Amino acid sequence: MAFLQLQGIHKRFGPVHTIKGVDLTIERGEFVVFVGPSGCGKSTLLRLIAGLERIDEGRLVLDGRDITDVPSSQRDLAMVFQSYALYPHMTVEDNMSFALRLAKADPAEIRQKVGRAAEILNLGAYLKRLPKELSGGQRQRVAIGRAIVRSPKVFLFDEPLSNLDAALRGQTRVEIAKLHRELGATTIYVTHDQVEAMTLADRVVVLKDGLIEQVGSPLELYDRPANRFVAQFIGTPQMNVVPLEQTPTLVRSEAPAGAAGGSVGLRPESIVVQPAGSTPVEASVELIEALGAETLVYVRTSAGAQFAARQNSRSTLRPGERVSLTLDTRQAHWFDTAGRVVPGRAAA
Amino acid sequence: MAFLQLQGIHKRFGPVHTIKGVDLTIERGEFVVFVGPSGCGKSTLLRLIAGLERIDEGRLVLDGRDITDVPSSQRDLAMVFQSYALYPHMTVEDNMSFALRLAKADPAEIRQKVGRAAEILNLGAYLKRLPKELSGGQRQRVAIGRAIVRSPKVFLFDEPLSNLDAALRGQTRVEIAKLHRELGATTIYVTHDQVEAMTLADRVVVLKDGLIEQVGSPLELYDRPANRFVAQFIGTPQMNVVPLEQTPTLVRSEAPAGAAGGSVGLRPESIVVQPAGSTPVEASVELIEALGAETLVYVRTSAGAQFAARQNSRSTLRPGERVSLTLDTRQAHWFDTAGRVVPGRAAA
Amino acid sequence: MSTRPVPFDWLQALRTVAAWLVSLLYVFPLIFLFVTAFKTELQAIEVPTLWFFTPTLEAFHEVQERSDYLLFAKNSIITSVGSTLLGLLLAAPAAYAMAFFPTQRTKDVLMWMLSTKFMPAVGALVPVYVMAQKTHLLDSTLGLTIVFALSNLPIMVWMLYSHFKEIPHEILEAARMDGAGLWGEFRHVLVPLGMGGLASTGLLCLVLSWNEAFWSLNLSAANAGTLAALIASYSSPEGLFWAKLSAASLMAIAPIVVFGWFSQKQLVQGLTFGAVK
Amino acid sequence: ATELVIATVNNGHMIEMQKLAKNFEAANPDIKLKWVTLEEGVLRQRVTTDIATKGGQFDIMTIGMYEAPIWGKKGWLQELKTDAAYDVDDLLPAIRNGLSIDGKLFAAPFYGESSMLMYRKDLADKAGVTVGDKPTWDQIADLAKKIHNPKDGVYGICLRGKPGWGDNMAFLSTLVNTYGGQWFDMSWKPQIDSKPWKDAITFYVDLLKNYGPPGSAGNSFNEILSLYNAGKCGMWIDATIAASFITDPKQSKVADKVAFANAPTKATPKGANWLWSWNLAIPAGSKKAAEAQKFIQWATSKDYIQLVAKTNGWANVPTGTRKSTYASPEFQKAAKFAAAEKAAIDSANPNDSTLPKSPYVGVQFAAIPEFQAIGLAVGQQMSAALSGKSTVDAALKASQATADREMKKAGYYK
Amino acid sequence: MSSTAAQAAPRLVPRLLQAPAVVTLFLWMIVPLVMTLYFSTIRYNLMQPDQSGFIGLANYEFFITDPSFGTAVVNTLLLIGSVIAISVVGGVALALLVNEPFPGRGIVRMLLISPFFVMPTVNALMWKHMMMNPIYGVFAQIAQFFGATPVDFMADWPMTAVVIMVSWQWLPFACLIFITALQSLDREQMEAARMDGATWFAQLRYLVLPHLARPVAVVVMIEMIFLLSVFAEIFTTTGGGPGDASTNVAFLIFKQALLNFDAGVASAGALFAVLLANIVAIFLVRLIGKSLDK
Ligand SMILES: Nc1ncnc2c1ncn2[C@@H]1O[C@H](COP(=O)(O)OP(=O)(O)OP(=O)(O)O)[C@@H](O)[C@H]1O
Ligand SMILES: Nc1ncnc2c1ncn2[C@@H]1O[C@H](COP(=O)(O)OP(=O)(O)OP(=O)(O)O)[C@@H](O)[C@H]1O
Ligand SMILES: [Mg+2]
Ligand SMILES: [Mg+2]
Repeated sequence: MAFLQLQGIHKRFGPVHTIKGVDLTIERGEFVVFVGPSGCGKSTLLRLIAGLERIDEGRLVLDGRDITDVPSSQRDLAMVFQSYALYPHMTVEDNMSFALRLAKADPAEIRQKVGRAAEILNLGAYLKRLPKELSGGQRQRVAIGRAIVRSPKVFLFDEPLSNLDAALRGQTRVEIAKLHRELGATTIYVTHDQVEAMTLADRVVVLKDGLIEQVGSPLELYDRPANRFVAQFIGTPQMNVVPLEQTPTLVRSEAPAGAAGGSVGLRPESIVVQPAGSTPVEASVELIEALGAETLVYVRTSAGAQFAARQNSRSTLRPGERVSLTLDTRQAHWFDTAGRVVPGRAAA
Repeated sequence: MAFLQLQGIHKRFGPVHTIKGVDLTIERGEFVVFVGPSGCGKSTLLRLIAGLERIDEGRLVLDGRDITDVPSSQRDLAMVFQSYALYPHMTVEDNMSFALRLAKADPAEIRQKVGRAAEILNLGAYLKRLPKELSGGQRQRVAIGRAIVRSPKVFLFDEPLSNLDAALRGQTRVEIAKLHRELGATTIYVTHDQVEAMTLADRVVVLKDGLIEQVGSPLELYDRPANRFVAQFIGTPQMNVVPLEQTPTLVRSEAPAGAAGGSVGLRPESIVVQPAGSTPVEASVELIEALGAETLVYVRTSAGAQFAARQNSRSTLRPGERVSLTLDTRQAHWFDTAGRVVPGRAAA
Repeated sequence: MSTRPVPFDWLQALRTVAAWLVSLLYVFPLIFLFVTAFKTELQAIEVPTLWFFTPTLEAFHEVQERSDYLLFAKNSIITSVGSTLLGLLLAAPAAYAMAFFPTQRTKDVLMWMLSTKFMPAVGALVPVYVMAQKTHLLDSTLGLTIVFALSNLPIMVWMLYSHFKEIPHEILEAARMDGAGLWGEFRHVLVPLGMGGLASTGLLCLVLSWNEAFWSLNLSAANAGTLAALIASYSSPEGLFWAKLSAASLMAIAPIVVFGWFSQKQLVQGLTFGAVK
Repeated sequence: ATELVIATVNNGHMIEMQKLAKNFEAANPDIKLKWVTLEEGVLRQRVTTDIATKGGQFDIMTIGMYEAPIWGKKGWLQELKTDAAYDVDDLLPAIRNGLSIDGKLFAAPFYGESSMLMYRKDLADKAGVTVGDKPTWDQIADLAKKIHNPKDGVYGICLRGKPGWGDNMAFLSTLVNTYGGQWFDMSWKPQIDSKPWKDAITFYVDLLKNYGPPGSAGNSFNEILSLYNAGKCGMWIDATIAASFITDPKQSKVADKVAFANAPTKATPKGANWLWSWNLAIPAGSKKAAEAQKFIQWATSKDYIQLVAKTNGWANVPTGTRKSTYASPEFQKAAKFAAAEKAAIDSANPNDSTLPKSPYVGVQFAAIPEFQAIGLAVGQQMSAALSGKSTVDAALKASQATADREMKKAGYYK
Repeated sequence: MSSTAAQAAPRLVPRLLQAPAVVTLFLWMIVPLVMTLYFSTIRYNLMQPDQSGFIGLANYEFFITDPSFGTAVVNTLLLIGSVIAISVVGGVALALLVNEPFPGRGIVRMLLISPFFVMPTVNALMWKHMMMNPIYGVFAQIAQFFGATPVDFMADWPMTAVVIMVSWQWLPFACLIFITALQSLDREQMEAARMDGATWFAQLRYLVLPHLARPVAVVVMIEMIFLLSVFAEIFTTTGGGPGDASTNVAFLIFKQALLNFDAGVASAGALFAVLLANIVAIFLVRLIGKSLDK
């Protein structure tokens, strides 16, 4: 049975229609990640679920109970706010133990839970500090800590790791995954980080402009995006989407009928940069980004199409150099004029 | 001549010694990125440069002029705050134009500059909103916009893109690079994002606990880290650093003398996972992270060493499966007991 | 640790001097009052003003002998503390609701509340007197407490409203998410964060009640009079009364000033830094 | 025990009574006294509201000579029935008349006063002027001119200027009276625009402008008392009670330099000095009338005066109420001003205080309810004239108009 | 992102929270109001309770045709206007002065707000006699010291004197509110402004003052109410004079209510004051209302 159901949810801020009818069913214990461009309504949706904003239209059902109008404090959710919202007058320790103290938990248990959370989050040394004496990342960690000391029915995380360094982020991500496994609490997680989305999610929900674009497992979205938007949104660097007319005839010839006048999407790893003249697709290098383990090569074909190619080695190329491209159309995505995916010939 | 010089800078917050003597020289027009774990003092350093905190010890020289005690408003810097610090009672437009209005710039010019920034940052639709009516990412963009409408001597960015989605982040990153190229303003940029650090920086400064660990170009740091900390900090997923005694004899035999009792570092791409039995290094799979284009395989050898391997294809492995590893020691980093880098035999 | 010496801050020095100068000048009349209280009546009218003299407690003795200062002080404390508490009890929830759950009508309600104070007290004397008499609240501290609380209520709601508005919503929301009910939210977040506002509102109400002379005089007789009523027996009797008036005034305002000293800390709390980004 | 709530005015004699009331309580253990001491103006507002709304908060009220006849007539006060020991005939007739209606006494006088001239003998001597017992205003003006010496901080004459029917108008009424004027004629028409008023006020304004202290428009009894005690006034015409203060070396720098004379006169001696008394009365509704009566008898008795004399000396007894007080040789010896005061009080007659016949009772006021408002309004105009904000003519005209308005509203005439 | 409008919590709760305050205030308002309305239409002099009866609008007419009425209205507005202006401007200035830490800040702050603790009567007497008396007042002594003629405030500048006294009392109130409000001004915003090159003055103009908009609104409205009914100070110092130079509407009502004991006219006057207050309030709301719901 569905644990959390969002039914036709709408939200307006005055004239601004922010959530335009969201239907979603989340199973008990599921880890759902919300992604979407900045301003698409992720936080708002979270806040609606949390009961911090009034739902203008639609219903919210938790565990079979209509909670559309139940006050936040009775919903048994824990939330990490995008803006932290720490209690400025409480120390780190008090911030984290607040919910437990409210719930009249046993002091020993509180101490133990807070201690554990502080350890996970590397906050041990800061327990007696006030929020204003912390760095940005430390504050964010306190916000996380405040949520994870509790054992709620549902966890809501709003970009919880955005201000952490890579190492700590990886570490905390693992801890969140572990926590999820241990507690089995249903979790809704907003992030802009692809790695987080791909590694944590049971299902990813892609939002755009207050509407759900696609829901599916991470690899489903990666491999079978429903439309151009999702295709480009999932995966970094983003998929190269090029109007068909700018692509080499070779590619064009493989396009399914439905994609006529549309475009083709090729992930950067489907594009191989080769010495000039080795293939008929000529291009010039525009920019090289050496990321250490891999290198991104941005090229522009003579037809004006721009491609980013991913390469697993260092490159000696220089901007302006002439190169040839191999485009691996086996993994191409085809889009019609409206941006909808059109199945490739092979599939058809 | 050095443009901005930090000489022996110290900062204490009461008993907390946050910046413990930083010396750094930044050239005119350089793009310097600060990285380091959360709480290491990046923001503090930025705030010291900005003149928002008093320098307890040391000197700050800008363009040959000692500005240690010059008030912020006279330093001609623009800063993006980690916490945004938007003016809550001003609309987005007013927030962005504030500095220009103060400088009594021509209204037409103001309009043009704000318009341009809003366009870059996708804020066009929100110009008349108040900060509280914006999403987290939108607020962050306003904070960026506020800085980039100006043409200051020095730009200070404190994790400016942390709340943006991948697409927008890429786009904004490119715009910042472009801006830097156009204006040639010296820029100091704090980030936790490796891609940003690698692609934007002329030089990266790695901080830890209020001290500089290493300064160098991005690839320098990636390829020739000065110590174990930097080695592990730069690159995601982080470098596998394993105590020598846990490594296969094969690896141990290649270790330089100085690394005795120390450890070896291998980047995930130096480790190849192969079918069980194909090499003498036996291991079992612990976790698989499929990121779309690449897959991370976490394995544990029988000696107890943990490795993350990066693979550019999907993997059919399952956790628990037995595999063999090939360790590419040509690209190994060797560390002595104190974590300092020891040159490999080849180099020696 | 060779921390750079903090350079001499001229601005700071200037500010210090200016602030002290201005404040001393500003309270000069009070200083004058204070000094006068320790003079004899004859010294009090000396021109030019005597600044050096042997202080005497004569005036204070006189005041204490003449009237039961303690009774008046007790009444003052009961009525002002009582009305402040009662007022806060009524005003704080209302202000909280208005600040954090505003509706289209909130502003109108606020205005209306204020408008209940538009009627000058003198104009309403007879109705209120009759009301008090009918409810047997004439000359009782309870009656005065209620009247003070009600006449200060609109102001308290306004002030609290304005202070609560300064508290970021998110912090309250976080508490709500942490399972804090209405009371928890109020007790653990609003009160500590709004302390400055609550304290200054409470202080204001306290002062207004303490100084309220009109109702205190008109609704009390022998039992419920407050210090403001006591003062009415020292202003302009026949004969010289400067020292006595000064002494009585000093005694009347001393408790509240001392209380003000103690509430200093609460008044100046600014706590919201670093809470949200 | 029965609790008596007593509203009193905050002047020295009353406060003394409060202290001495211990004796009364000791003698009457079943009566407990509670005091409400208020400044004159507030007391008047307080007791009036209470008695008019039948609030019943006070068992004994201190009321002035102004209220006594008004309230008595309305039946708001209980008649005082005194015993033989009280010797009601010992009360000064002028005072007793003012407090009685149809021969029934409605309030017992606690102390009384009139007005008189208090001048600095030393200054007059220096100027070579002897002030007679009954000076005229012309002599006063002359003397004021002679002793006026602002450089040394001495002003020729200090007179009330602060607006209020009990403030500047108390004095000005007597001045107008002696100039031959009145408040209302027999048909209750205000007479403020008449010639005597104009002459009197012109004289007053000129006098104070030339020989008065700055700030006269804000001065009333207390302000002038301070000035006088500090040695800044050459002359002062005001309440006889002032005499005891300015001759008290503890309060006054000029205690030994003052002399007294009757209030100055001009066209007629009638109403040249006022008559006032503070009295104790029992509101009609009081349920503790018997006990209240008992206390009032005690507080206004000869014995009480003896008690004060015994405790504080004869110089401090409440005066202006009883013939026996003035007859006492000890008092005459102790109070330099005794004779002057008795003469002043005896000469005042509230029922006949103006040269033309008047319909009202009162020397420096008219005992009608409307008088307070009229008095204040006129007082304000007079202070405007004094301060130069308006001319005497304009002020009088405005006053007349206001008074006319009030009288019309109250229905005295159409 | 914070929602200002709706919240998910049932709307009933906020209403319940407001109810006690609203209901008690309503009762406290409506009973006297109805009685006052009634009194204002009958002949009702406390001193003459025997003469009574419905007289229509005669009380209003009498009040409004008072020769001092025009002056009183003007003086009322003048008093409200100048005291509010003085206390807001002065209050902001003083609050700013003591906002940054300096030695003895606590004491200075306390000194500055203590005049507010002084009872109005004491305040009035103190100013009239100790400060402004043209002979022995402090001002006079200072003037004489410099060889100038002392100003006779009560006679020559009665309204100014009243304004000074009332301002002296109310400025600290404004100051107190502003001091408290300044505490919640976000430090990082100020820093951002400094980075934007804002001078001290610009920070004041663009950040501090907008931040103080709501407290200013509160101060203005609250002071308006108290100033509208100032009469004790006037009664004790100038008695409304000289002439009617310092008479305001409240004093006029006071005269009717407590000197003339005419409850009828006083009621009419009180209702007129309500009307006047509403007019002023509407005007003020126009002026400052926007800052309330920020
Ligand atoms: N006002 C303060 N009082 C005490 N300690 C402080 C204060 N401000 C910062 N610190 C401490 O100084 C250290 C450095 O803080 P800073 O904000 O510079 O870190 P950061 O490198 O920017 O971290 P992050 O990546 O999390 O933003 C932190 O450990 C922090 O707790
Ligand atoms: N109070 C408000 N008034 C008006 N518009 C609002 C309000 N709050 C949010 N919005 C708008 O609603 C949209 C969705 O906001 P939301 O915060 O949910 O975005 P988000 O998906 O969380 O974005 P981000 O990734 O930037 O945090 C945004 O365009 C925002 O501008
Ligand atoms: Mg968001
Ligand atoms: Mg930081």
